[in-house]
Amino acid sequence: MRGYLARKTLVYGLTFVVAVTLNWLIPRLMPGDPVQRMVARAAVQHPETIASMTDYYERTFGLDLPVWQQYLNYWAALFRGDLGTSVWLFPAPVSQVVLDAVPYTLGIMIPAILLSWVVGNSVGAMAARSRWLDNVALPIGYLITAMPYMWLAILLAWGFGVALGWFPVAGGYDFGLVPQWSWSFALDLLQHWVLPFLSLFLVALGGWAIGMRNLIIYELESDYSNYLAALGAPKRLIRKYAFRNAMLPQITGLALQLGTILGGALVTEIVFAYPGLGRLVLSAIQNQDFFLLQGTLLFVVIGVLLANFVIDIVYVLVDPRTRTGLTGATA
Amino acid sequence: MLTLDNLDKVYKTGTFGTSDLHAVRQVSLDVQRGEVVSLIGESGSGKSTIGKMVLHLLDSSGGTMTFDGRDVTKLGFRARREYYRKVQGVFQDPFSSFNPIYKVDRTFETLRRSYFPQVSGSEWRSRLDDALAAVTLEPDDILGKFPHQLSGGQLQRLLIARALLLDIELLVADEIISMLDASTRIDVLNLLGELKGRGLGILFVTHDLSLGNYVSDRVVILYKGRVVERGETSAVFDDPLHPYTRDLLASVPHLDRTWDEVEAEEAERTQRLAGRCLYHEAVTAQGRSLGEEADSADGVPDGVGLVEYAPGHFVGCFRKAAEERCPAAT
Amino acid sequence: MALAVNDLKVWYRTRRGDVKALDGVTFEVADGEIMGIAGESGCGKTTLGKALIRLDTRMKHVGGTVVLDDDELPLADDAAMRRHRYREVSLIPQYAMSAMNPTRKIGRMIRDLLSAHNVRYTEVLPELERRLKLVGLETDVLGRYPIELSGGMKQRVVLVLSTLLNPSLLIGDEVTSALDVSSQKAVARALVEFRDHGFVKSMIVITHDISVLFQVADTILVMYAGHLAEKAPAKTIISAPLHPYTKMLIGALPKVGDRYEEQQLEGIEGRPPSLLEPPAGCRFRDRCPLAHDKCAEAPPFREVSEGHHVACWAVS
Amino acid sequence: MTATQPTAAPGAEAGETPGVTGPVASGGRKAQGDVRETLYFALRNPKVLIGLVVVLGFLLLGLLGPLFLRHAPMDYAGPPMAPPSADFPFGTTTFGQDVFAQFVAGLRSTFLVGLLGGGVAAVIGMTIGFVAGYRGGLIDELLNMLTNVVLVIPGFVVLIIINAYLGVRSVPMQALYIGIFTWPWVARAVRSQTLSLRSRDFIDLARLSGVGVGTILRREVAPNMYSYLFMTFVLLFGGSILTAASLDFIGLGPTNAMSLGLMMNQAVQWSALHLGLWWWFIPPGLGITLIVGSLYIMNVGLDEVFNPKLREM
Amino acid sequence: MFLRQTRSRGTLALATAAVTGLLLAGCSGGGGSAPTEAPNPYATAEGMDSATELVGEYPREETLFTSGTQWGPPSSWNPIPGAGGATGLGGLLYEPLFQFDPITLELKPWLAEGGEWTGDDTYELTLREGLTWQDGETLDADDVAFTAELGKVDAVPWSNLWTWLDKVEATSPTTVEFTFSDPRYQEWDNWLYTTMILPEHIMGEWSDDELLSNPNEDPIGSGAFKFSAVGQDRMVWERNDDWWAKSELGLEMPMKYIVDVVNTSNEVALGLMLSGSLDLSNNFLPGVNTLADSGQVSTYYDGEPYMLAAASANLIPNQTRAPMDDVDFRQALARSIDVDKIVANAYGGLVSKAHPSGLVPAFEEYYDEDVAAEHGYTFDAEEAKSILADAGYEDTDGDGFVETPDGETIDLKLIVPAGWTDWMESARVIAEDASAVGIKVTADFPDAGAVDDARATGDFDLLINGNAGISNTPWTYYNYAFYQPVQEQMLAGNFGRYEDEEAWDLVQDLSRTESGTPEFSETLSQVQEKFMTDLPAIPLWYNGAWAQYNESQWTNWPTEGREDAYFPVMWNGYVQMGGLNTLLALEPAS
Repeated sequence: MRGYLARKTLVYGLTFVVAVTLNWLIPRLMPGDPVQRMVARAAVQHPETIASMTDYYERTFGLDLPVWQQYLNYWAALFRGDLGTSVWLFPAPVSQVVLDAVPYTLGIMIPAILLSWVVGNSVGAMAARSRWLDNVALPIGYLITAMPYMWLAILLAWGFGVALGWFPVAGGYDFGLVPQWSWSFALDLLQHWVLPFLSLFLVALGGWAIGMRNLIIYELESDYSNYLAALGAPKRLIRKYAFRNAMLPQITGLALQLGTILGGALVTEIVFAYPGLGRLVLSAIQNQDFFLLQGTLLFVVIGVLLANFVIDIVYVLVDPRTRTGLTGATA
Repeated sequence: MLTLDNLDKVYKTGTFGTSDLHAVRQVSLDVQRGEVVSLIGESGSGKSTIGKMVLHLLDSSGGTMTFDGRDVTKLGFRARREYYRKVQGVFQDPFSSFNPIYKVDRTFETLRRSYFPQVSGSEWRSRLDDALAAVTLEPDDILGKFPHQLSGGQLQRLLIARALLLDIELLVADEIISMLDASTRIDVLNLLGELKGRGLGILFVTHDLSLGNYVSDRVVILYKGRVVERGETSAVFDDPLHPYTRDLLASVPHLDRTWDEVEAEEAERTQRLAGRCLYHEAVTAQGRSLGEEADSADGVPDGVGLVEYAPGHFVGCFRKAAEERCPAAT
Repeated sequence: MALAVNDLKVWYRTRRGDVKALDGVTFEVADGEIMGIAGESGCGKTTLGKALIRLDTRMKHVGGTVVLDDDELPLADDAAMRRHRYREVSLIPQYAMSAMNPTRKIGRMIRDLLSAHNVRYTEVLPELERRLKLVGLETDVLGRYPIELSGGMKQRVVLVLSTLLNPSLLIGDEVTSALDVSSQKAVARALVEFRDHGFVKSMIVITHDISVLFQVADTILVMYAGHLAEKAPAKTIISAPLHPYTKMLIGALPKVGDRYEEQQLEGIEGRPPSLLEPPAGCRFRDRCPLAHDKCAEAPPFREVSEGHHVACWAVS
Repeated sequence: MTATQPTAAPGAEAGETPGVTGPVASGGRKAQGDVRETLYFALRNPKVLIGLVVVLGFLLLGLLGPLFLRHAPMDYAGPPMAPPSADFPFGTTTFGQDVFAQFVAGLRSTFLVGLLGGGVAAVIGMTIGFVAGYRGGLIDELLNMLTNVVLVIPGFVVLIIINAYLGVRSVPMQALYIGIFTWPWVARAVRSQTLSLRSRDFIDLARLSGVGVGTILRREVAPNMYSYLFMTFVLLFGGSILTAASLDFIGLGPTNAMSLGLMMNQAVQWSALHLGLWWWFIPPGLGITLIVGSLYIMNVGLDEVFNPKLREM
Repeated sequence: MFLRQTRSRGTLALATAAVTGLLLAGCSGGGGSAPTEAPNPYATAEGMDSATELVGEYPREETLFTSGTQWGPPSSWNPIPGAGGATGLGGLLYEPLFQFDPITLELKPWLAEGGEWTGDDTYELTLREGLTWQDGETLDADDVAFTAELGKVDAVPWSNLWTWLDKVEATSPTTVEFTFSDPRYQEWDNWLYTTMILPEHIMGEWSDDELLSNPNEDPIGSGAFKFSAVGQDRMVWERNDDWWAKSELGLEMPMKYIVDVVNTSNEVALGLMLSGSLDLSNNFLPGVNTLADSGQVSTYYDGEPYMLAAASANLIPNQTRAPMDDVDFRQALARSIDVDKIVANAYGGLVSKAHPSGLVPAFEEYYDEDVAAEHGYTFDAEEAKSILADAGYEDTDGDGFVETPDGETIDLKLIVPAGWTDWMESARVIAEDASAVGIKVTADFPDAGAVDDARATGDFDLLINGNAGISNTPWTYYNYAFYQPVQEQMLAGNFGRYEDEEAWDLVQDLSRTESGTPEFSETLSQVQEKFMTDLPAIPLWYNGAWAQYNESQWTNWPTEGREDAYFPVMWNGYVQMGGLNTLLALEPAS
């Protein structure tokens, strides 16, 4: 187990360094200059004003130092939780901007991921049981999985939002509300949350169901299932075992899918103008806010890494094979 | 012809090879032309690893290998190609030895492309016929078929024919019959005997003592990567010295004697050897000192090899594992 | 009479047609008998073993009956068969190494399995522990995962587990094939011991290794191409085989001490016929040195002497 | 890992799970050489057939469609905001552009992105997988590490950033970027398949025939995985299309080409939802869904063809 | 995370986030454990007794919902940097000395009671009595002087004031005297209504760096609204019931709250508009013409162009590159473009074609139609072709496109920011039209930032720009068009890098001339002629002062022909140009 976790930690550490470095590097390789953006925004014309503003913003963004020092500073600042200053939302610190948006994204992502995983796996397990269900659920599952996130989101927005008017199609909560602890506010939050959540949930659902169905079929064909059957174990027990074992790759799959679902969340948020990270990313792009984009990416990477790590720990807890040192002999 | 001297194999395992797995330790043996040497051991004894090292499918970690006096321990790609002209192998699973998506002919074609690009089609065909005849296969029954259309015995013989297309001097036969049906096994074994008669040296790797006994001139008994006993086949089988060899022989299911009968027969010898280590006795008899080798904490230390107990019959220390003491040490 | 198999036919469905893997076999296994089944690969021995406990999805029961302890087994009815499994017929599978759920502790798996048969784990536990000790295992294996055990240990756990409810019939399918000679010996002896202790009433041991059968079996049944060739007490089969196939088979096995230089053994030329459309008559006749016209007719499997059955026209 | 890519990937992680199983995993030693048998089953598998027909149908429409169209996709061809009619089967946009013409043009980009993106990912993934699986040792460790690192980085976010920063907006470039970030799971899967193949004796025999590594991979290893590689490519193809659609939708699509994602982007930007121009945003999404969905379903079918166990289900 | 009242409370926000996360996850048990007494979001604002009645929402009938002004979460309430601040910062919270009405073109005293040139070089400004800051402090002449003097810090956007201002002095609590070294009347007027007067007692304590970077999260202004709350997607202003104008001018804001919704996209705004959640949208809403026609929303004009014009969109040819440096080529290019097609298709008639002078319709009275008739261009493909031919542009290689007289291939890229859909669409039309007369132009859509860079550094062939908006004087537009000197980076004007000292002298003369004088008109005519003959920029159409109203809650929106119609725009810089007056005039619907 220690070996397994050590290995994983090494991968995560490496990923983190790579991600941070990439993150730091990319904007510096790109055309475009945040300082110029800031100065241009003020639409000043006089050379002295331009010079002194340029100078000021360069200092603010730490771009006046040698490159290697910028890199080191970047790391140092990172560990202080300082992701720099946003260009677009100057002078808001990037970390604050990101933290403000994170709860919305987590709010749709976590339930969507967990619920789709749980429900998808159950549906998949059921589909593996019945030929009829299999024939119905499988094509539907594949079609849902094949839907572009935003298209499903658009359809939901159009159908339930514009046409039926059941749910709002923009924002995190009604613009007329003051956030507070009340049922009406919670209800409103929920109303705004439903459609983005649903579009994410549905697309992910299909994938899990299909994965589970295939896995269960394989598990049911496995030696231990055959043995149990030969010893007269009821189908229920065999399925239970198969399900249990099929869960393991699905847990790994969950870690692998995080990135994908996150991508979906970003797109979905854009459709529903949900004030989460997705919209932030888009705005950062549109406003050439390198620092914000960097910060958001970094935050996302850290989030995914953490989630992966949690999943790994869960995996270690449920799969005894990772806990014993007996794997890996070659001869 | 082929001589292994203190050959070692260490596998790196764990993250970035942080731990070692010593698969083969200090193995020394030789194979001469026109003889079959059987390498006998249970799974994990390192017998196949040795076979693969001889075939350069695995790199050795220590020791040397010579072929006709030339050091072949390390070979580059080109040198290896030349080496393969003289040394070839046949493996355990005949089905896995053929790429299932191609007809069996392709195995020969690969060889031809690689070694005989100049040979004309008809010339090649006649060589092929000769090789097939040598393994008693009718070309028409075989060529143009997919592997799954042939029997394991046929496939194994095909593979031997493939080796014969090159003018090989040494054949490494790695468990070549363990996956065959009893009815065809013997034919393949007989073929080995025949090849031996033509002057080929054969390193026959097997876990089956009765099969080893049947064809081989000399046997090498391996235990956990180490040679524990080696000598003329009859000497080893009739008078096994090492306790492991004796255990092994006693476990073989015979067709004419039950295990109980075998154990009864062996009881006397077991009695005679109780509490002794012939290795140490022989070493002392030769006037050499024992050193610490018998008490070393981690099993038999490296450098403790075999001793010639009787002419041509070598034996190692009786101590089998770290936790087991050498009976002579007490 | 523990087991009576009568004209059992079990075929495999394939796209090319039915493979008549088991094409009418009739035999009996007595109480307390260990019967070995030997034969080349594809002779139907594994099909027979499977047929007696659980048909897989591609197998179909074409005809014949199996009576165990006076009960006819509903082979084709998977649900009805469930009642008989484990308590009456049990199995040590070919794949014993992977027969246990890798993510369940062994004890837990046994507990689940027992409760599915309405047996309380705690009641059986002392007996379970006793039997584990009998096969040389510590009782703490129950708290371990299969991956933590060696191949031989898993084999023995499966042996104990499969026989825990003292079945009338135990089918051991290639139980020892994957093992080294030393473990092979231990497991084979454990089988005999279990029979001797009465943990199982009778046993069918399927293996391609006749020498192992000779060590453990009371009687040996030789199969060829979906048919029975010969059945006799173990010693008789080895020392005085009647069927030409058996003779050749035994003759092809080198004994320790047989040397190529001294005495060349011979194999059996040719291959068994395809079971998609097996030839009529004796199926061995293409490879048989004694074949004659009569062999175009299927020879009956008849008793030629006490307990010695053979299917060959050449045997009088 | 990629964006909206094969969510079927959990099942497709052949390294750990057998969702997509090649002949290698199914381990049948029979009948793999029998191409005709594969075709026989493939053409009788309704899933494969349906998938193939839909995908080929769209492909043909994309390839041949422009020949029969009267308007270029960007032309102001008709009355603005016209609902579907005989003249404009999919209606027109706010500017009076022919939605059908755009759809047909978009199909081309879609297939191109799938082909290129899937292709790039397949080539990288397979190369790395082959090399890692075959060479083993330190190379394997390093490549594995690389694979895991890329796997953990949320690819879609990186894609967004690369797209945003580099600002090269063409279909081929987009496909290239997508390919660069979607190969890891392929590499993993191919690696494990290669590992299992590597232990086969015929590989050793090829080495004994004096054949080099490259030749062995090309002539011995890869051919055994054709069916698997093909299915992998199918998944990558679909995944690339979805990823590209997402990028296009958030405005990081090609600037001088039409794509289905871009159509949705424009429809939304020009308020098609609120103006009720459903014919503008339904077809592109439906097109993608049908193409990718058919690919997935085809993949299941192929899985059944290549893997007899599933065929029995 | 939701709404910040005054200072940011990070930990509280996170805690809220966590709890909300649970709520969202479908666990509804949290509600009961919430404090029974809802925390009053206004507790920190003083004198808000009435606010305690607020439970949960802004009363619809007392709240105005607006959007279209900001595209990101409000992050700064510092008015000094000139951009990036929350909408309403200038005008609602901080106030200028004057207001400017672009419909009547009048400068109206606001904080100032008046001001006059007491000499050629001196301007005396009189403040109103009774001006107060929202914290109760008096707003006096020292604050005005302080604000002007801030310009002595280089990085403050109005620092160039001090290149022509010599001295500023508060001569009494209500009078300030400005002494100029180089009086620029036009520019001064502009300063008077664009610069917000800042509280010395607060900002006087800031360091130079802070002047730009202090987010000023607890802003104290003098205006009609005070900071109420801010969220990721909204800025909430609350009426300042102690506003000086209440007693001094008898003005009262009809709405208690303004919730300004942060834009995410135009279609979202349209959705909100249609559902009645928005009262005023200052977004460009494609297709709004059909909605206005069907009465779902209202606009300033009943029919085309629906919107007032805010700025001209100009095609900028880069005159450091051939053939754009050739005025004949520019003339031909200008004539090749069918702006009507753009207006009709890309905009659905929401905009109108620009006058050749480039001036917005508000400056209609300044149009010199004679000059326009003689030198102005109109769409005429044939004429474009003949100009090209006369100037020696011929298709020598037979590819359908002309080459330069030197035989060089012409292959121009017109860049427009990706995502600016209306401009992208327009750019396509321009490229097509230009190609039709033989000028090879392709539309290209790099990122907004890349376009900005290209524009600033001069690395482009053609682009579209609309930076010069409506103002108090036509001078701003020509200053934008002709600005000299051409520097390495051009950030505010003359992006085409047109070089002509004569033209620039004319523009500077214009700046130094007082409006309404005959010299002014004369100079202006000369400038216009220069503009039309040299075409440093090609005016195409007018970007609209996008404004659409939903009248279900608030009525009396400005429409064409009404006496008290103002620019209904709340964009930064437009509040003092009519936005505030529009608000004052609103009436509840019920």
